[in-house]
Amino acid sequence: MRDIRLLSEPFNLGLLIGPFTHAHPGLGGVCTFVGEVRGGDGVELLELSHYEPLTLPGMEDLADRAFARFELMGLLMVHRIGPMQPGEPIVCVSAAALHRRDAIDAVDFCMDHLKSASWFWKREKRADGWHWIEPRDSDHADIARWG
Amino acid sequence: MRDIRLLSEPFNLGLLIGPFTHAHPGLGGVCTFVGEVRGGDGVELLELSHYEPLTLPGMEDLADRAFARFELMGLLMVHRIGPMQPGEPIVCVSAAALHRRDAIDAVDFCMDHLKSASWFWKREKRADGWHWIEPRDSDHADIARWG
Amino acid sequence: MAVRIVFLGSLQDIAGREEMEAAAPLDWARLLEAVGPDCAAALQLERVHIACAGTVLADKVALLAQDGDEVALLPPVSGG
Amino acid sequence: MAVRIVFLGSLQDIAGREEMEAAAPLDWARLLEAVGPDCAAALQLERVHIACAGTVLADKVALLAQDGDEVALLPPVSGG
Repeated sequence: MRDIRLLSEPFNLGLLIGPFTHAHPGLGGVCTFVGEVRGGDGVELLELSHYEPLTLPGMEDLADRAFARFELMGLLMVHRIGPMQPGEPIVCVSAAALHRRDAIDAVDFCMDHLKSASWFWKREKRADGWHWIEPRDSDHADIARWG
Repeated sequence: MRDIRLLSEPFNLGLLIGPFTHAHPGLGGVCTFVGEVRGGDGVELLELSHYEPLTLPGMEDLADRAFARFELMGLLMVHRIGPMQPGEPIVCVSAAALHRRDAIDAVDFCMDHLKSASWFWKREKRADGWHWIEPRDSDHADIARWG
Repeated sequence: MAVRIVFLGSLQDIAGREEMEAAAPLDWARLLEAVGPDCAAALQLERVHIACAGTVLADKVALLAQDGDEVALLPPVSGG
Repeated sequence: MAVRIVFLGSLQDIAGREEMEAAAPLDWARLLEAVGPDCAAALQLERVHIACAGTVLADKVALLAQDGDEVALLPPVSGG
């Protein structure tokens, strides 16, 4: 199963991951990462913008590379766009495989590329207004691991 | 939240992971790995035995090491014991953290240690009877990554 | 017809708008002129990319947009 | 009282039982004698460990189990 989506509304994780897991009888393991909008440091709202002609095609290309690089039975990659409240899920990547190493590494690979090499732009609203967010140095170091 | 358990009955993943995720407001991400009993290669039944005085204390010690090594907000580690059918979950590790790298690496670390350095013994029943399973070479290579 | 220029992310703030039109054909020099000095300075940065007609250019200086093309100005990304 | 010896995993098949009792004190030589030749051979393998009274021994040859202790014979593990 391959399920790559951009969503402009909050999503129910159980409704995504339950059917995804059940779609792969005989699997050895499923690894899932869910990223949420962090609160607590003054963020009132987060907004993710994208560029329609590039963003979803870029995610499909990332999925192609994950399937080529790891032995996967399935891959789910869902990313929110638009305005989001702290605590809302912003991204979910789930990989099903016969062996755990492939499932975990595929999630790690996709998350690193969604974070700093996909066509999203993130800004946070704080008391003093909107601030554009750029990847941290550690994000660049993370993606460099994949060569 | 720290939730380390041995379970002798099948578990409902949503009932484990939902409350775990909600227990950490302000988190950045949650990584979850679920391992299932593989079917398809003639396995009729799988049985996991443990040694009471060592197994759960060993998992608690593993959790201590994960908390010491990674910046975690919470860790869930649930392992089945007893007889299991193909398709049933056998293990679930979930880690909540401010940053995805910690969450993903903690799950990876715990899974490697549960697989080949915790006090479980696994045997599979096939048409010709029971067979004890030992870790694969790749499992030893996986755990060696953590030094 | 013309070329549509789309500003993404922080370039919207720098340019003070989300999009504009420019006469075709549009090359790199004319783009820099069209978007104004602040945005032109940002476009010179290595980590700012340009897409033309849905394709990210390997060499943005080689831009040559035709009538009806959309040119997207892409600052450093941040997802997940 | 005595020492209880518990066989885990594949050692149950080799020993043909899940547990047995032996006289205390029980040291390494007496353990090898008590469990029979097949199991004794398996215990010599480096990846087979021994726990005494709930603690895994760093050096299994130094085993010295007292009255009431439980000695567990631990073959290579496999979880998850």
